[in-house]
Amino acid sequence: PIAKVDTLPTHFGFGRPATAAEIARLDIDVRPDGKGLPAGEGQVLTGKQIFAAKCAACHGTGGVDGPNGSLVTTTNPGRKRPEKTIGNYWPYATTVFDYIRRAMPFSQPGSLTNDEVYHLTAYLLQANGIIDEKTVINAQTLPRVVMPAQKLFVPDDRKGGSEIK
Amino acid sequence: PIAKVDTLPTHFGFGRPATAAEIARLDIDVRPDGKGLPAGEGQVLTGKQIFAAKCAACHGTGGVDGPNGSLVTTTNPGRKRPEKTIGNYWPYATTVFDYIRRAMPFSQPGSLTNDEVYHLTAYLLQANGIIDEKTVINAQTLPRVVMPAQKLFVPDDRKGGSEIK
Amino acid sequence: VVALVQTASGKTIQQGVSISELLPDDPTKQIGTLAGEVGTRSAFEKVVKKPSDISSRSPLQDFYGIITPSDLHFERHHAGVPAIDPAKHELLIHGLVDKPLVFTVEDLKRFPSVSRIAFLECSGNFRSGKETMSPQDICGLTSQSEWTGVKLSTLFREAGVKSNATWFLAEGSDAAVMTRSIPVKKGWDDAIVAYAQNGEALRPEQGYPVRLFLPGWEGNTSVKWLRRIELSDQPFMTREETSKYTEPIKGAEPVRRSDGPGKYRQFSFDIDARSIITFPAYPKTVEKGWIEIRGIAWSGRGKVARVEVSTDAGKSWQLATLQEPILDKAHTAFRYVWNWNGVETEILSRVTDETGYLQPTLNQLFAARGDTISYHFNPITAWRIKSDGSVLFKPEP
Amino acid sequence: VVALVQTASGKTIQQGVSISELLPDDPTKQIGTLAGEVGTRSAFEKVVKKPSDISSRSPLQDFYGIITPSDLHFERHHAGVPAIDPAKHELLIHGLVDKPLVFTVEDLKRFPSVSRIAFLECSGNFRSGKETMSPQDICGLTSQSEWTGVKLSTLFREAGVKSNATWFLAEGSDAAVMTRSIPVKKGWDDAIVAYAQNGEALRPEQGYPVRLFLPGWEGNTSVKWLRRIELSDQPFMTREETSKYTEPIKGAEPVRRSDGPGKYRQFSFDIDARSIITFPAYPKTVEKGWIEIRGIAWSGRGKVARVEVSTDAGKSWQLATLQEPILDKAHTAFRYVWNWNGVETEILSRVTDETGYLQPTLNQLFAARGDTISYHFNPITAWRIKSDGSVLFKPEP
Ligand code: HEC
Ligand code: HEC
Ligand SMILES: [Ca+2]
Ligand SMILES: [Ca+2]
Ligand SMILES: [Ca+2]
Ligand SMILES: [Ca+2]
Ligand SMILES: [Ca+2]
Ligand SMILES: [Ca+2]
Ligand SMILES: [Co+2]
Ligand SMILES: [Co+2]
Repeated sequence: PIAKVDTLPTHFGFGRPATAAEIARLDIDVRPDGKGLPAGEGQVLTGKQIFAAKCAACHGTGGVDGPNGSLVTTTNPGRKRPEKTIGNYWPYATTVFDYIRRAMPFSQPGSLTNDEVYHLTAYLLQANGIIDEKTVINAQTLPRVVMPAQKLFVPDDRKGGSEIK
Repeated sequence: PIAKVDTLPTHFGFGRPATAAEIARLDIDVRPDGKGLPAGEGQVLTGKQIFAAKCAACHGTGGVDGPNGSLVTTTNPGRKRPEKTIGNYWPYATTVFDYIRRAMPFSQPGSLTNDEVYHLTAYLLQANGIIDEKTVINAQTLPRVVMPAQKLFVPDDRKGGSEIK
Repeated sequence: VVALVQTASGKTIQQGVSISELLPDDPTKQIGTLAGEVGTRSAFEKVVKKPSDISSRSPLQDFYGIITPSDLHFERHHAGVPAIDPAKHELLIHGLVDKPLVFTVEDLKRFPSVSRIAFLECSGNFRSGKETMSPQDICGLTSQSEWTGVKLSTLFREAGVKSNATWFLAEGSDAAVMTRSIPVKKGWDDAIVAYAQNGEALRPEQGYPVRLFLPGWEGNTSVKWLRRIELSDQPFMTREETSKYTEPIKGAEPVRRSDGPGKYRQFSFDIDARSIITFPAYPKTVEKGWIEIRGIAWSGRGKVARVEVSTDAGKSWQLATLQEPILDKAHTAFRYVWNWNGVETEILSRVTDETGYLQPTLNQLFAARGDTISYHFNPITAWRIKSDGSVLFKPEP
Repeated sequence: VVALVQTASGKTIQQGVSISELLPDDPTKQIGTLAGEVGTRSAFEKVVKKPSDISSRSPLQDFYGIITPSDLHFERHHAGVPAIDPAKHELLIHGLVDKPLVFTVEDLKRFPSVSRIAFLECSGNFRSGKETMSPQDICGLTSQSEWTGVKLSTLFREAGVKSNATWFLAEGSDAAVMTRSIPVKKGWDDAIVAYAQNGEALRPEQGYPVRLFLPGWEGNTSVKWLRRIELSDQPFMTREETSKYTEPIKGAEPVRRSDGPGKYRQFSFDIDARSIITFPAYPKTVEKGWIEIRGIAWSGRGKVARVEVSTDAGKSWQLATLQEPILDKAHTAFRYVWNWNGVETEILSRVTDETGYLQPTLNQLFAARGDTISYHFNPITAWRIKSDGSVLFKPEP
């Protein structure tokens, strides 16, 4: 007899259940609604000091014109187009925390404490004119920061076919 | 306008005409009808001496039982099947000349003169009991040698489909 | 000597010596190298990628057919290529699932597998600016492999993805801990958690031991060195999908225009159809007479339907021949045999994909998106054939 | 250190040191290797061919999909791999032609090109004898590449092959000056003079810079390092097509039987259809539960029509799933998902090709050809799954 006998099961039973602890160890992302933000908080002035020590070499004093790109918006009449920075191109403030924590400083990724990341986030938001010097950044306040660039972003609506978009 | 315009020409004009001299330099093959056999001739006894000097180390004294296989047919009751040799498995005598000239001795391929190849061919045919000691092998005589194995070979008649052949 | 020049170390040792000098004058008179465990590349072949620190471009002008040799597949990474012990690497799937699970690489290989030949292209794959650019320089951030892995949908079923999951995060195990948000639909459709490429394990540069592979989508979404998948009811808005891999649409520049039409497009996953002539192309030269114009064409939205070639600077177009197999979301080889009369001209190619999308001109792209060359730029590219047979890229004016 | 262990020299230097020890504990905390000119293979991957002096066998059990990595393509040569300077290599076509011509490699590349993915198999590709044999040991003399070159028919037209030409001689530039006689019809049909493999120049082991490629035919006829083609009105009866690459048909042994039915088949060009399960297979082991049985199937006479798998020692057969693309004269991947209950059994696969040919059993082959395992031996092969999960080849009794 020739017939297709076995069919795919829904569950093969491979892999093992993940424990809460191992999920917590890897689950470092932060969503726009703040999900994923840890305890702790940050101050603009402390952030400014950390930035000068750990970031300015690559991103410039005050976050402007470093060898690895500006993080702070400036108006520079010499450039054809303004450089894209946190102040003018980042739609969500939570992304600042998420990205710095996972990837910066470039040469020592993953080395910052949560508080250091909060401080740096506070500082960069203030330097970009989005919050003032006194705003404390934490799991409650960060998701509420409205970014100037948010309204600039639209989802893709290309669909193939003859239209060039 | 969209259309398939160019079609393939018969001649592209790439490559250059081959001269008779360069064809002659490469055209070393020998066909069963003797086409390709060069001038020169071979004697069994001279071939036997050359064989002992240049071939026996790999193919055995008298062409039997060398580390790289026998060339001469023997009846060895110890073996399940007789070893395949020139005497029992080669359908054309011209192949002996062609192959030795192009590929042997293994470690010095292409080093033999045409006369040496004729001598070796004569010797190997005699050792296999196909010609006698006095037969001279040259472009006229070699194609006329009828090999014992010739009648054993049949062309492929497999054609796919359900038959196992 | 013969054995030596065919090995990698031989190549190094012989540097500066003409390899040709070391070879026998007649290869039929000397026994060659014996069979080995791993084959070699001829020391006469100098085909390489063009690297910066963060990417390297495939030498499209040196390729044949549609498979990219794995060691010449383009590279793009944000913090280098990590060195990963496959015995220690795991993939976590969690978030909106019934049962969070951890898979070893061996676990992943036990599931039903799938293979497909498909391109991978960086959405930043277009550069222009000067005449002396090769296909590699212009758009060498695309390559093609046969990818093998487990369908992500199989893992989704295994973990029990919940019905309210609409996006998932894919996270890499490199020093950038690369992350992208992907609609769950793509996971159910045709996403692959790939562990092999062109018959063997992924190469380190391509995500060894495990990567995500999203057929037809911008390369960055096919997260390499994949360690984690989190199901969510919203996108995560990672840096890569906000500050990077977003592009202006009409009138967007300069940024921070507070009102007006300036916008940036986000989550531009599909790769628009593109073609490029890879021969003749700079730096090669041609002679008067018959020339086979060759190139590749592809679309992130399906199969290539048609490629047209112009040999008169776009005044008229002819259908090129497509080489079978013409696969879904795959580089497809095209060719067009042309008799060049030796007069200076321009040659171009344009692809139409299954959806009817016709590869645009640069000016059409500028008109639709503003005058910045940014992500997802796929213009028709032209090559000037000069009367001396030299071939130059024709960048936009 | 990270960069080091990913390079070939690094592998050598580190021999004896556990690579794992040299790696960072967490790859996300350390910048990886920057982009390079030529990619690497992970130092954790130890996939190699099994060589003798004259051949090396592809590790079929370690492959994924249908493309064979070029440096793991099986090798077979009769006097080693010659080292050839492509600038000095030429192809002569002469004999029964209007105009004998000499082509450089560059000339060949100017002609219209063709690419196809197809297998290449040595007709001597079957070995048996003990239980502890892997797919590589049993039939590792088959591999698959995307081959690119010029159709031989194009060169035939260029030289003007005469109507009385019925055979041609293909001659290699190795120290065996390998020669085979090929019917002219194959040259007009689908023969390729190939210069590329899997996107790049041929590898030296595969005929660099130019080889003949005859889709579906026994590997030896696809003469490597091709230097000469001579058109003729008869075959040349070279040693390879008389003393070698001929096989007994029913009752032939012992040789030199002066009368009776004993015969030897000559010019057995077509590769009969074959399949082999590559997983599970010795030396891998399996666990009770769901197992994806994987393998490859192919035919020299066209496409694979169907593969069936048996998990009960041949008592019943189930249709396997074939992975697209299913190409003409090409390895085709198949798979069959099976729930193993842990009881010892035998698994087998058998292919049917487009012509309706069904892969035979070993006993059917013995019945048709006498009891010698010789060229073109393509029996169904069985794997014993023992209750401890070990997998053993089941050689013929
Ligand atoms: C050794 C150099 C270096 C140091 C030190 C460094 N960075 Fe960076 N930074 C980079 C590079 C390179 C990138 C771009 C990475 C990429 O594109 O993948 C980057 C990108 C960024 C970005 C994203 C910019 C954008 O517009 O997308 C932010 C935010 C950032 N860094 C913040 C920081 C902070 C905060 C620190 C200090 C804690 C820091 N960096 C230290 C090199 C550095
Ligand atoms: C260094 C070893 C060596 C020497 C010396 C050598 N041979 Fe060989 N010979 C071989 C090998 C190895 C083969 C098999 C080659 C192959 O199968 O491709 C062979 C094959 C042959 C064959 C084909 C046998 C068959 O049944 O197909 C002939 C005929 C032959 N040699 C003749 C000669 C002659 C004549 C000489 C001396 C002029 C010679 N050989 C010297 C190693 C040698
Ligand atoms: Ca999370
Ligand atoms: Ca920036
Ligand atoms: Ca001839
Ligand atoms: Ca013999
Ligand atoms: Ca020399
Ligand atoms: Ca360690
Ligand atoms: Co479920
Ligand atoms: Co003609």
